[in-house]
Amino acid sequence: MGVSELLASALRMSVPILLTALGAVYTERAGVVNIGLEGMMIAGTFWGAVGSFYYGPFVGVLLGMLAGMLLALIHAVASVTFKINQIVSGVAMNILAAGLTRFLCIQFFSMATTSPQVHSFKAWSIPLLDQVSFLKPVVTGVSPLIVVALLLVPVTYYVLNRTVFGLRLRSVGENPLAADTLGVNVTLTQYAGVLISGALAGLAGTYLAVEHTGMYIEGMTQGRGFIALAAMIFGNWAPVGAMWASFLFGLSESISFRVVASKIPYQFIKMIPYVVTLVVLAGVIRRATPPAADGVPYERGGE
Amino acid sequence: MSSTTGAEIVRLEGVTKRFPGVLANDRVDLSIMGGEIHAIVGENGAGKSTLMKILYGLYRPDSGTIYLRGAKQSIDGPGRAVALGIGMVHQHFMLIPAFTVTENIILGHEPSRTFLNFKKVATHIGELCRKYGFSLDPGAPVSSLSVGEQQRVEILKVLYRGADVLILDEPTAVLVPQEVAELFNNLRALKAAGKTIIFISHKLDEVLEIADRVSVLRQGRMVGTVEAARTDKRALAEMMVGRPVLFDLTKPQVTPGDVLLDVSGLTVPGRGTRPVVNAASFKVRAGEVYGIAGVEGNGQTELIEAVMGLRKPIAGAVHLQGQAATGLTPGELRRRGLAFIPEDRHKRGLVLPMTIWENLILGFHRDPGFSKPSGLNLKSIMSHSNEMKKRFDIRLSRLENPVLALSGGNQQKVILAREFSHDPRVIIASQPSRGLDIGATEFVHQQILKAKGAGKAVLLLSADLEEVMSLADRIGVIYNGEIVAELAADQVTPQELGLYMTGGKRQTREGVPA
Amino acid sequence: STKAKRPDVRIGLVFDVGGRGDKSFNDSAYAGFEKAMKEFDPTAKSTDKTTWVGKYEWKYLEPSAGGENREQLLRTLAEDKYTLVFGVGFLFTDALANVAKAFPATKFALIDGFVDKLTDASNIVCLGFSEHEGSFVVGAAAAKLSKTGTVGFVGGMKIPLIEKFEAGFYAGAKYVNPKIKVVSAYIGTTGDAFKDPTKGKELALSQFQKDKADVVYHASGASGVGVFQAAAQVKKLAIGVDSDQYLTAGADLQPYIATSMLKRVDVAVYETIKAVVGNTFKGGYRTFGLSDNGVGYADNPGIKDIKAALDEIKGKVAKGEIKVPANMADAKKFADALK
Amino acid sequence: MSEMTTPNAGQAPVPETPAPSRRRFRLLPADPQARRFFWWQAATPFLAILFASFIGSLIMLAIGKNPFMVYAEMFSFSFGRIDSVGTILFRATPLIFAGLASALSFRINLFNIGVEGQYLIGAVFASIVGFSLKGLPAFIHLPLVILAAMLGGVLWAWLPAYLKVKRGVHEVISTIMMNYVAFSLMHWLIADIFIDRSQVIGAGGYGSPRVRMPLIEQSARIPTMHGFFAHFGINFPSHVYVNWLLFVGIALAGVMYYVIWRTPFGYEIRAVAQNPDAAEAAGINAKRQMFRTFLLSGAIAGLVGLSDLLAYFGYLDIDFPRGRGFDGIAVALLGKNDPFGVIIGAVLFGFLSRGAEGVQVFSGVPAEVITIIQGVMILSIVVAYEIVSRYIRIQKKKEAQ
Ligand SMILES: Nc1ncnc2c1ncn2[C@@H]1O[C@H](COP(=O)(O)OP(=O)(O)OP(=O)(O)O)[C@@H](O)[C@H]1O
Ligand SMILES: Nc1ncnc2c1ncn2[C@@H]1O[C@H](COP(=O)(O)OP(=O)(O)OP(=O)(O)O)[C@@H](O)[C@H]1O
Ligand SMILES: [Mg+2]
Ligand SMILES: [Mg+2]
Repeated sequence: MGVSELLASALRMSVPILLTALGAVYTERAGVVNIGLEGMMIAGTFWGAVGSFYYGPFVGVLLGMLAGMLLALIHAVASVTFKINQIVSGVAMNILAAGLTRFLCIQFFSMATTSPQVHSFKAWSIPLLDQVSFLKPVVTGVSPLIVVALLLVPVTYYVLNRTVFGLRLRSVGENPLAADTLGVNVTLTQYAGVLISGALAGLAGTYLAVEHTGMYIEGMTQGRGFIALAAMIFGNWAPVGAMWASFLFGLSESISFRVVASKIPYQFIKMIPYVVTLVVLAGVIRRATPPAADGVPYERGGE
Repeated sequence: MSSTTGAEIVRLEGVTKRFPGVLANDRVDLSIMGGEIHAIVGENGAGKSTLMKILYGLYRPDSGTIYLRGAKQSIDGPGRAVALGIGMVHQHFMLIPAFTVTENIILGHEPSRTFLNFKKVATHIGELCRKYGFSLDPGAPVSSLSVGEQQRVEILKVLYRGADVLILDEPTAVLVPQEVAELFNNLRALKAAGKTIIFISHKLDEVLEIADRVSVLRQGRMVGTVEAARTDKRALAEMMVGRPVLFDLTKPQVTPGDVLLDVSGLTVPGRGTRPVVNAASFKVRAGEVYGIAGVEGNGQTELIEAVMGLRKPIAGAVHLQGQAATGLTPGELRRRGLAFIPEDRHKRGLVLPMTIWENLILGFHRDPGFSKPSGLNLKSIMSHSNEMKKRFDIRLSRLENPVLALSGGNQQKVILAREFSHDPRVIIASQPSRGLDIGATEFVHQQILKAKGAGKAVLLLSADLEEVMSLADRIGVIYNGEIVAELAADQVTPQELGLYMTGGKRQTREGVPA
Repeated sequence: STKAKRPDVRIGLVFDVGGRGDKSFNDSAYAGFEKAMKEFDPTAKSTDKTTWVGKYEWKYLEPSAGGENREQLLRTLAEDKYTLVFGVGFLFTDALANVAKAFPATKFALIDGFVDKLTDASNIVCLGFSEHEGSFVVGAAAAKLSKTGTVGFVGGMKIPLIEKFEAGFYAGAKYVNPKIKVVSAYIGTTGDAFKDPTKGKELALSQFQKDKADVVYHASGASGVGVFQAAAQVKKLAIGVDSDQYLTAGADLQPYIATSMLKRVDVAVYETIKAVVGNTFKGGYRTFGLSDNGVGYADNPGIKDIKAALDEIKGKVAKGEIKVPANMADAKKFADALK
Repeated sequence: MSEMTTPNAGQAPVPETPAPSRRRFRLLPADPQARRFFWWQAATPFLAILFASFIGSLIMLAIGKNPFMVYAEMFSFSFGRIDSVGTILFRATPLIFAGLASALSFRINLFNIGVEGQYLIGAVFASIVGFSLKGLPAFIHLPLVILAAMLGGVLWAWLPAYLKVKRGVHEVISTIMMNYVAFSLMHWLIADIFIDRSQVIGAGGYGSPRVRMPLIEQSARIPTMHGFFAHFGINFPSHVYVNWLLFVGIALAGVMYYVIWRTPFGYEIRAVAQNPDAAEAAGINAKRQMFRTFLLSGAIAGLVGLSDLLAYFGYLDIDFPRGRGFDGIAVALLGKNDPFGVIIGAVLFGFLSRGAEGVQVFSGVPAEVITIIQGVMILSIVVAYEIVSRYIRIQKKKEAQ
């Protein structure tokens, strides 16, 4: 009984990480490092709440994704078109997002740090599965966005490996020069990758605000954008791997809620996801193979 | 497609392309007939690649016209070239190692705009393979293929796009002889199917073997086009260089002294199971130039990196001036009198954005002469730099300029100046004249011989047989990571050397010093 | 700066990190501020979103996200000749003491904090609350509402101030049912803990599901929204804090909010402004407890049936018949004495 | 393999756009072309600041404020009052250290995003040494505290540096993780281990003991610079906390400049940054140099918190200011990784934060508008540098023909 509730909690905690990690897969497979995902997630929390407050959760999702994409667009312009360092641009995105949301929150809600309560989606119960008592906590009262996030895993896999867009996206991340000479529009493809990552990070933020909490609160992402990057790396730049990694991080987070009574100081429990990330990076990353041109701005030779 | 056979298919008129400081192509005219194999030769930097990149739309010419099948064309990008039936295989493969053969082939030219249907594509690729006698597994990742197979993928890529005109830029430079033979078989099959092939190579024997006609470029200009059947190597070489070749360098007569560099049984692991360098052994004495000849990709790079401490050998030993030097860092080796002229000066030799004077002291910046306890001794560095500038005739405007502002030859002189100025005992020179023009090349050669005359031991690696034969006293031939022969330079013919280099012949074990 | 004629009485208020909209502490302070403004200066017009000018001038400020400019903000208000300046929260303690020394003509009110050696003549008044007393009553309510025999407490930041809530709640629950189990958890050790509803929700869910609690009391600022959501999700009960959270919650959450422990920061703010306006300001210390309705509990539908019992307990505490412990050590002793 | 996720591996590092015109012997380049380019590059930050202010103006217009009035208020509040000037310098002090720490790591092409965590741990170390050693004279105690802070920074930089060099873990991810671990560790140390238990609740249950470490001994406090400035007729009021760490920061910038441009150590940093392969072949141990530079960056980062800790609060509590590390990144970018540029950037940020208070109180413009301006400024500055250097490249190409 406790186990299945723990799983349900882990699932809830891993969804924002998973969505953002999937976004990170898109952008990094296109060769653009997007450390601004945290900021895009923050934008998603705020705009998701705004949209949902005024027009309901569907508009919330739409606005949240658009806000993430808008920041992603700035990142793409800076790092793809102007070829400035992608980390620098990403850091700037994070600062910008934090300042903007605080400012806009005051403008929209006359409050600096929170929105009023907003509308959420109607929770779902997965038919049939909700009859199994062990699974009950996991499959009842499920946010539709959780289902969407889980569906996006095979979708992403399919898009990357079975579509023309995916092939081109990957080629640009592996060898943009080759892709360019073969007629792939490197700039456009990288923009697409970055924008998708922004949309998914925005969706992740929307999930946090609209579905998980029911309101926007400043700083509610709590660094999950960075954890998502780590999950993507841990997951070897692939959607299914990212899913398991996200679940691991979600699980470690939800375990941290449940061992409060233990003797381990609370602060150490809070460290778990970050320490897990470090351990995983130190031990596992050597097996991992990032796209060959990841993080390297592509500059056409010659002219 | 065979309709074009025999008629002129490509015509370039007055093509000019200028790069900063270089006239890469100077009013070049060229005519290619349909269905022929047309070779283009010329020295490094003659403008061959530039001309082909213009035809393929990678560069826009500054002036000049391109005609295809008689019609004037403006080729503004590779996409346009492909649409016109032109395909290009670069010397440096444009492949994505992480992708499968099929993915590499269809990229940018997918059969549908949305979803990938690998089954359908696979049959198409299978047909192409059968037609031209290629053997390839379409599902294999390219990273698992041999160099020859990778090249076949490149050619398939071009064919898949329906090219009639195939440009191959130095396709054989990276191939072992068997692979060259197989490539030539493929090319003949293509020609038989009516394809036109433009073939760039530095290897005149190959050119004469496979080409119908040969065009020669020299310093950006078209010298002329000849029928392969009506010319020979010597004539071609003379056209390329503009004067009789094999200029005689007067090797100073020096009696070899002590063994200064002793490499024994050096083995370096490769990516697969086979080591890239397999028990390589040789000795270089004072006052001697020891050449290592070999087709590129036979382990030379790894061998030198292992000697230099840049790569870890799994077996074997290096002795420098009689002392064990295996596993020392490059810094320690340099302090013990080893100098290093790397094969890729941009990668290993220079820090391009840093100034010329800074590059002139790279690695010696902690020498007491250049650094005081309080920091760099700029006064002595500047006077040293000025001296080097004079001694090595480095043409520069200001020592404070970044070294990337220099021409290739002068960049190489910066490296020579740096490496020779500290009175090394042993010099490792890897492809020292690569990419240099004739003047700079001669300067480099003179410096090497001067070092020999001064009693230094020189280890020379070069892909250029003439260079090795004219500079070295003894030549070790490397093939497949092994030193397969060791020969006296004045007692060997290029033909014999070539045979060793291509694995056609090897000395018995006793011939190789243990 | 150079504005022409400015009102003689100017009231300034600096929020704590979290600012307006936390639905508890800061909002409560704002409510008192607004109430005073409406009552004493009904014609005041907003010049921007944070300043009103009428007979008097009213302004509130929010510190930077890290809160390190608290002192600068207090000082700028004092320099600008504000009559009364509030520091909302005990984190203002040092800053407010410093600034007050430099501006003897300005009056300062410090909520929840303690500055040493104040007298009636001081220009600082410390406004304190007997949160443990209010928490005691809602603890009793929780015990009466609980069917499982387990109730929960979710604290925000793990600091002695919040422990005061926990101690009162614990003692109150044990007072009603000495056998009751009280589980408790804290969200964090930083100010962020007051704005982390994600964690608030998961902690509460854990208490509801794993520990079988059926009433959970939170003292965690904005994080409490998560606690309410958890209650709604599992259809159990939650108890709010600081202000009447039933009123500000959405309709979907209201059925699950049994009551709230009221910490009448609004009353304290209002009373202090009233004193300044009426020229009766006195420095020193002022405590708001059950007896003067400075703390209390909200009369929500969820406690309709037990209201009489709660009022009785409240009366006992107010009269001093029950001495409510203010820290956990004392609370344990209190519970042991009941056995 | 180990370098696989390094951004712009093998490329000229972006924070340090190859600026051949940077002169070290004369103030200005000798030849006219280089001099022209020098001025263009010098002008870029100002263009970017203008652009960011323009965006800020749009936002102010959107909320119905007159941007000219707001900027005027900002300037008069910041420079029209002596205490504002002092406050700007005080706010700049930690940013100088943070900027120098970031700039140093950027110089060798590493992204130390972990300045944040490193300075918090540095502050923890400094605090412990500051309150636990008693009875020492200031000239011993203070240096010990400073050393402890540096040690803390180094310690926190060590793991990411090690992971980078030995395991190829990208330093950006690892330092971000280290930041989170640092927050938690610091809070544990303050709340559970070193909490000052001597604090009392006021009689009648007033207030709450703060979650903080014990007060730092007077012998470890940094004196203010008021006496020094008084010599120049500048009399800062007592609520200004400008202290000698400002001087230390400026001196450190000078030292860093010298080290980078005039010593073998700095030479190696630059060589490794621009071409690690060539540096390696020339006998420089690139990884060791990266490792050392990263630790050094951590050591400087350790100093970031001292100005607040030793000159202002006098104790370390759980609300100790955060975010200085991220501001430091911005300051380093603004200053183009030049130590003196960092000082200018830090003062600019000090001005923005002080000005934000002014406009917040007197113009009713939310302070966040200023944060947005900061974010836009970072972005526009890097973009402006890129555009200008690209323009220069094109010009050079043209003129070379
Ligand atoms: N992108 C470029 N920018 C500047 N100069 C270039 C560029 N490409 C080539 N060059 C210069 O143009 C000249 C012709 O180069 P090109 O590559 O065409 O020679 P090549 O005949 O192919 O030589 P190789 O035998 O070495 O391949 C050389 O001097 C070279 O340095
Ligand atoms: N961007 C460039 N700027 C200056 N010189 C260049 C540039 N690109 C290439 N070169 C020079 O051009 C010469 C030829 O370059 P390289 O062999 O790499 O290319 P290529 O000859 O065009 O290609 P391929 O290998 O297909 O023949 C080299 O000497 C190189 O230094
Ligand atoms: Mg070429
Ligand atoms: Mg070439």
